[in-house]
Amino acid sequence: MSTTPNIVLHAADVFKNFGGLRALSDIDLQIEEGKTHAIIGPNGAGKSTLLNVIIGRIPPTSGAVIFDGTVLTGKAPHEINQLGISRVFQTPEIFADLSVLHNVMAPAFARRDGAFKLSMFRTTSREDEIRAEAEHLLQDFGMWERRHDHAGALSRGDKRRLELCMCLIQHPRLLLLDEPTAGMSRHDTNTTIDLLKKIKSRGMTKVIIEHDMHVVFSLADKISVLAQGRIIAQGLPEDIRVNPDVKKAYLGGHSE
Amino acid sequence: MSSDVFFELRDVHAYYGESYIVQGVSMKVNKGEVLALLGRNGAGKTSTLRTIARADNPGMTRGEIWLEGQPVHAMKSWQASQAGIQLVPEDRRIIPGMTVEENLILSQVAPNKGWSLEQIYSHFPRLAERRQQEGVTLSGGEQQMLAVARALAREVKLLLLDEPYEGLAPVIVEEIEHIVQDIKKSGITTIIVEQNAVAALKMADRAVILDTGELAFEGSAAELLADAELRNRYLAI
Amino acid sequence: NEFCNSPEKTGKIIFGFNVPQTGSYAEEGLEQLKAYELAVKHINEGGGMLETLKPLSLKGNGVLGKKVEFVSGDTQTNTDAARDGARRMIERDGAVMVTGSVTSGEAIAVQSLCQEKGVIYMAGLTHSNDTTGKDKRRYGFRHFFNAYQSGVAIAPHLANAYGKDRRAYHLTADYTWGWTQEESIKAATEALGWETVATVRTPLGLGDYSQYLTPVLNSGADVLILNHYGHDMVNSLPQAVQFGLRDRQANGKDFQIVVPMFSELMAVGAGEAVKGIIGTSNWHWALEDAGTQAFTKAYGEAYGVPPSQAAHTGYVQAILYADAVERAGTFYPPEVIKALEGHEFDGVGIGPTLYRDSDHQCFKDVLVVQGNDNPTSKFDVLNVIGKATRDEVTYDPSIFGGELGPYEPNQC
Amino acid sequence: MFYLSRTDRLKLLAFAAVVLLMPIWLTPLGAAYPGLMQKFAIYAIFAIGFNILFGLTGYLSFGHAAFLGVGSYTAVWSFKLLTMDILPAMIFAVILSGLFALVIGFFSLRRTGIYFSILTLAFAQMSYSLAYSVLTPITNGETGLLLTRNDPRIIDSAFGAAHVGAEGLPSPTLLGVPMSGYTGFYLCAVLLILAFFIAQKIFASPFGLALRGIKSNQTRMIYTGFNTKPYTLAAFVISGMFAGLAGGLLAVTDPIAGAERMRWTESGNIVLMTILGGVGTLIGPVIGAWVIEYFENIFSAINKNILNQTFDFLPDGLQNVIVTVASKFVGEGWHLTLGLLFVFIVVFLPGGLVEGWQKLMARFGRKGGDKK
Amino acid sequence: MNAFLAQLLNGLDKGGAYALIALGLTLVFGTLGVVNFAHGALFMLGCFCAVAFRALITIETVTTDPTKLSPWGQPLEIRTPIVQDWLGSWGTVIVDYSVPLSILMTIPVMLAIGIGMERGLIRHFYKRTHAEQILVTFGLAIVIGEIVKAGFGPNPWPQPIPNALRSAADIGRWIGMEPGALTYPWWRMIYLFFALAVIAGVFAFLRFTTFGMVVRAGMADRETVGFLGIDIDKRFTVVFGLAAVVAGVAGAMYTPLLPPNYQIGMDFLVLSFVVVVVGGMGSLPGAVLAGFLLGILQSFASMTEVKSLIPGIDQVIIYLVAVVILLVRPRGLMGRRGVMES
Ligand SMILES: Nc1ncnc2c1ncn2[C@@H]1O[C@H](COP(=O)(O)OP(=O)(O)OP(=O)(O)O)[C@@H](O)[C@H]1O
Ligand SMILES: Nc1ncnc2c1ncn2[C@@H]1O[C@H](COP(=O)(O)OP(=O)(O)OP(=O)(O)O)[C@@H](O)[C@H]1O
Ligand SMILES: [Mg+2]
Ligand SMILES: [Mg+2]
Repeated sequence: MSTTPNIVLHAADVFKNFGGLRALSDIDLQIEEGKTHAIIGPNGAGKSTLLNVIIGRIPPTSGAVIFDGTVLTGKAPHEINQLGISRVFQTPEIFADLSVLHNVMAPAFARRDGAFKLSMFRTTSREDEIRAEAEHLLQDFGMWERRHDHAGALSRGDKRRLELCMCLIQHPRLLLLDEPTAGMSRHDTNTTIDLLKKIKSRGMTKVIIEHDMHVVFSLADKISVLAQGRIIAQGLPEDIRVNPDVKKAYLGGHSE
Repeated sequence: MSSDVFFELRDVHAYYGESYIVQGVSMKVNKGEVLALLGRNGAGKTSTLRTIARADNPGMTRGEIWLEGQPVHAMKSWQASQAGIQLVPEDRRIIPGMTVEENLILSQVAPNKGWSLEQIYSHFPRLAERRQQEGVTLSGGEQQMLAVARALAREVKLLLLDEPYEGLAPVIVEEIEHIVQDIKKSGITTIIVEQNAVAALKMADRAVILDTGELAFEGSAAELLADAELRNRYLAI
Repeated sequence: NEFCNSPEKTGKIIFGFNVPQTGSYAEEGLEQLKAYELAVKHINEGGGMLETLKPLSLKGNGVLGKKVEFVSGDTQTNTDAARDGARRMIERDGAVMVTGSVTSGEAIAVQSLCQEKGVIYMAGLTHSNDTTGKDKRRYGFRHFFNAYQSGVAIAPHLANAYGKDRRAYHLTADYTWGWTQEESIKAATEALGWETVATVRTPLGLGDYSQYLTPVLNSGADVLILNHYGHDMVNSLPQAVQFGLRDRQANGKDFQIVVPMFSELMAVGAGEAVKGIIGTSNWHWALEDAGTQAFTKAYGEAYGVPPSQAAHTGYVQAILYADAVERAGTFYPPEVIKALEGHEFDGVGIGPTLYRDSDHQCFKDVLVVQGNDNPTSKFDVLNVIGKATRDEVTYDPSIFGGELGPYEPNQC
Repeated sequence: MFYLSRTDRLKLLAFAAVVLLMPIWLTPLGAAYPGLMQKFAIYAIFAIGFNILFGLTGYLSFGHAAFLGVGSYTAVWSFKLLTMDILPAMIFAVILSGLFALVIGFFSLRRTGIYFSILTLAFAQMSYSLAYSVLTPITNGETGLLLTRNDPRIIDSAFGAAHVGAEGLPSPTLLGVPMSGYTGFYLCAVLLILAFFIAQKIFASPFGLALRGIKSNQTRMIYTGFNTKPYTLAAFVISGMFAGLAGGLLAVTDPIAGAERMRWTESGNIVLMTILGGVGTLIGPVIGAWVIEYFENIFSAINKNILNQTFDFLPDGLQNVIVTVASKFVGEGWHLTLGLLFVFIVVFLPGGLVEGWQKLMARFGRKGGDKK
Repeated sequence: MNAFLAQLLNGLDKGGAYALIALGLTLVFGTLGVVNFAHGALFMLGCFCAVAFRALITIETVTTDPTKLSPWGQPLEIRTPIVQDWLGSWGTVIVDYSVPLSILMTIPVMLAIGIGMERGLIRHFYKRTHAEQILVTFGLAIVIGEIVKAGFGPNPWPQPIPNALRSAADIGRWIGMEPGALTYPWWRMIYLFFALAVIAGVFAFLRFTTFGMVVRAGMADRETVGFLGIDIDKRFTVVFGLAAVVAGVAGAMYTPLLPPNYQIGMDFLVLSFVVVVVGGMGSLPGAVLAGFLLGILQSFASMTEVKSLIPGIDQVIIYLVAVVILLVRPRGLMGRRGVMES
């Protein structure tokens, strides 16, 4: 590991107002390459909003987001994804009408073919490489048996894992996870933690939002704490765990 | 059937279209008791609660549900609610386009009111502060409070909580835990579904584990907490 | 002599009756269909106009000794459906002649199809100049009168009733028929000395015409001419009356409304508003001549109501075709066409009639009618107030151009 | 490029057989004459194209008849100006309707759901109104655009192709072979099979997957790195081109083009055909098109005479009763039968004929076998 | 100037009619979320309520006079009215005012039809796809149309305006112009005020009672509303019945302006959809606003001055305005987010 960490994503002086509500103010966040960066904070602190600003879902009121030297602000969401940023949403966004397998294959086409390609004379089922990769991922997540089911019929925990597969198959440089294990059983949460650790060893950068401290402390290299739109603390997990402000605003008696 | 059984499921089967989800569940709940309904993802917990609340989906094909001698299985969801079964659904289901207060008023339109608005606001001061805000713009924790409050605004005999802690910050989990404790104290019978089994078992008198739509365990909460084998197999804790 | 659906080959004589049975013009279409059925009956068994048509070759035993059969179809008042229907009759059912229509669009579309197929088409109700003008065909024949003739016929009666110093405002349905009628009426009225204040085009099938009626009020016009047909007229005329146009004074005269072309069914649909309105008509059941009486009697006996002009024209066309075959002694279309071309006949209502060879248009007197002020029954909505003679409404065929095409039949 | 999966290959073969054998199996149904079989093939092409947009992307266009109309007008103009050969006519029909679809699609696709539907409806109705009135010099208004003998036909006259219709009107040809009657039908049939093949390819392709993704969850598509605009626009243009081809073929088999073809009722008709057969299934729209065309052409032509002949074997009284009742549902009453058919099909076969049928079979299968 | 005022007045009147016709559709389409292609048929049924009412009160006994023959040789019929005979001069008044009085019949009949339709068919389609809703309601519209055709025939049935209201009002005189400078038919003005009254009534009902709130909530999330003990099905039935009544009275009162036949509904169907969508899905005020806007613009576009500037504009104005509004405002004039956007 080099001594000067490479900053892959930089949110610089980001403000976001919803009408009168200040959802984000003066956010300055730097994400180091290859690290897992957790963002925690009370409900309504602005965590999801921050991710939305990064992926271009909502424009910031002021400030900018820079990804690997490219200014993301003003770019369309699909362009931002094409640069290598994928996101898991807080409420699962999957293709409910498609089979589980196709759910995972579709993002792989976006990665390979770019934002648009009129590939009307190729055949999906003959894209062996992509298919194999998708099946492999599903196997890792224990969903291979259900690959031909409609994704809409999955339970909520399964939907979350499916969405994670859809992001992972894109090999993003930066993966944004908004409560990836919410509603997952303890067993599946543990599997997911293992998987996310495995990816980390492959050098993918991750930003993770979680309320489950077990997950946060198992995965995070660094933690930022957001409250009322501001970063109130930032640092290594051990420091955050004992930070009195954080305890009061967020952890309560649950710091375990 | 013994007369002190307050609520009972007898061999309940339910389908989502063609797929068979609830596969013959039977259980009994006594008055004033808190029952934890546990199980892995996709085990059918939500489906069971929705069957009890008489949602159209999953469709119940066989079995009986009795609440204080009333045949709940013959009811529609609105009749079940009027009979005192209140569901706090898993994604909270705050009605979009309506304020907090409108959401509460709405739950008092149909007969058998529970708490008055004043009572609710004194228990949930946060909701009182935000009564004119649109419900769906509340943060996750506040939405959860609203969902619980909405159930309490109706007469509750049996409260069904589906993952009430999901997505909530630890401080708020504590807060909701207090509310559930209060509810328990007031003698309302509750079935709680929760992934956070430890938290659920802390409060529960008894526990039931579902596995692929069938009952895998039934017993006291303490028994379950003590049995490492079971815990490991079904709950991974 | 090979030709399409030769009865010698098919062993049957099939007439194809292609009329709207659904949609806006269903009433007219269904009446026409009833008249056709009656015509088949009379051709096969005698009666009706077979007793009055002169000269007559039909013997009341079918055509060339063989009974006539028929098939029917629904044009939905839509050119595509009309052509589909005609193709079915020709390709599947073996029709040797196709007839029927309630709008010019249908008539022209089917007529051109029949030319391609080498099957004779006897047009039903079609009033556009184009049918026997720009779009005329060797295999198409029209008994009905046209917009030009309406103009010529109505003009003197307008002058008579409303004077020669009038200012007219035209509302015209914005499609080919409307334009030809507007042009014909405008020419005829301007020849009288009338001035045309404005000609305004209205969308077809509009329903509510109020936005076109308000400007009429202060336009300085004292006559409103509605070049609308069917439902357009059924809607626009009562609305015009409601706008108080007929209670109004303009230029020191009583304001008047004219509907150059209307039919009994439209008059019924327009209700009270039609009282006193002057227009033209191809035929009317209350005429006194023997042909009319024979037909009205037969139709009334069969269906309990008097026939409309749509029914009449269809009936006559079917009889005329059958008679032409009988005279030609063959179904071979070129011979039948020649038997019809230049044929002079009488006894089908209205008076002596010529099927002109140069454009296949019939020439006969044209009726001028007026909405009945005191109808004694619900059928009694129109009064015949006069006629234009055949000579007056005869014109030079070259003014509308067009080309008839060859006699030789295509093989279908 | 020509690869198909085994099941798809079988389906294509079966489909081709069904289409090419129409003259045989339609005979007992009274529909085996060129005019109607051509319509069967043409409207099936139209419906297949429509389904590529509606079935795959979920965008419900209520103005597709406009492209049908443009295709027809273009083909007739090609006959009038250039040549009676159908190749240029069809190529121009497809290209022009594609361009027209590009423009309309570009604007309409800025909106989704019902807003999109109404935008397409509005564009098509404007086209219809203008074609009926102001654009009469191009469209010949109500009468419809017809061929005349003195059309320029510059290519034909340059080659001195006097043999084509020396007497009367020339008729469309393919390299000198006249395209009327059965030849016309086989031309349409071959193109229908081709259209079906293309639809199969699209359904099975990554492009088709992307379109289905758009229907299922547009948000996910965007954040997955797809640019949904060009995808939907491509689907819109492709389906517009299918419609243009269908319109061109209408003019090839019967050289007239009328404004009625662009009216909303026609657009509605194609929507009904597709839904009736089954949205998003390959064969559904084809079957829907056939059913509706059949009703329109055959049921409407049944009159009392024919009924009397059919039920002649019954005793007189009974015959009268049956004929009287039956006549309410055929002839002028064919609309009633069609309306009832619509209602019964959605009520008893949700998802349209094809899907509903599959579900029904599956249900019997499940009843027959045991529950798992 | 007069021409301008006259067209403005006309536009208002037209707009009122559009708004009223669209109002019934928004209730079903914008509120219940059913793509109701049978709405036009409901309007048409309303028209025929007026026709039937008049037919009932002018019912006649038929005797024959054998001394007089019709041209086809049947004895001539002599008809004597029944109801008028019983009621004497009142009978004449009732017949004269048959159209407005027919409302009394239209309301219960349409309510029954609406409720029957909802219970029998529509209810099962709330959760089905829009495509299936289109097919079933379109089928229903055809069936209703054919039934009316079987009963009343395909020709239009003109309905008279009461004698006293038959002429045009001299509005110009009221505001100090010379007589006859600005006139407008009485009946059209009555229709405008009738429309405004009905619209206001419906608004009041939905705004100032919890009923409206419950229905809005039920539209947003049927299931949850059921969990709150509310029988939303019953409320939806009421809304549908209300929509049928609104469509029906809109039709009945419209008959003097447009003689109805069995197809009249189809002509209004497309227009009502355009009005509702331009107004914005789920917004009642939006639909009313769009109705007036389209009515007024249509009136102005038909002025010769405008037409000579842009040929054919009057043919396409409604659709052109729809396109422009929908392109500028994503959800029409006042549409709610998420209603029928996918
Ligand atoms: N589109 C919006 N319009 C108005 N307010 C919004 C909008 N989106 C978010 N907010 C508000 O912004 C604040 C931050 O919301 P955000 O979703 O980012 O919270 P969060 O930190 O992700 O909370 P949770 O942990 O509950 O998901 C909240 O108060 C929310 O109500
Ligand atoms: N709408 C639906 N249609 C078809 N199948 C469904 C539907 N909803 C759920 N299922 C299936 O039913 C099974 C049980 O689902 P349910 O939501 O009851 O599980 P759960 O125990 O609540 O799981 P979780 O903890 O993930 O919420 C799952 O296999 C799921 O795939
Ligand atoms: Mg969040
Ligand atoms: Mg669940």
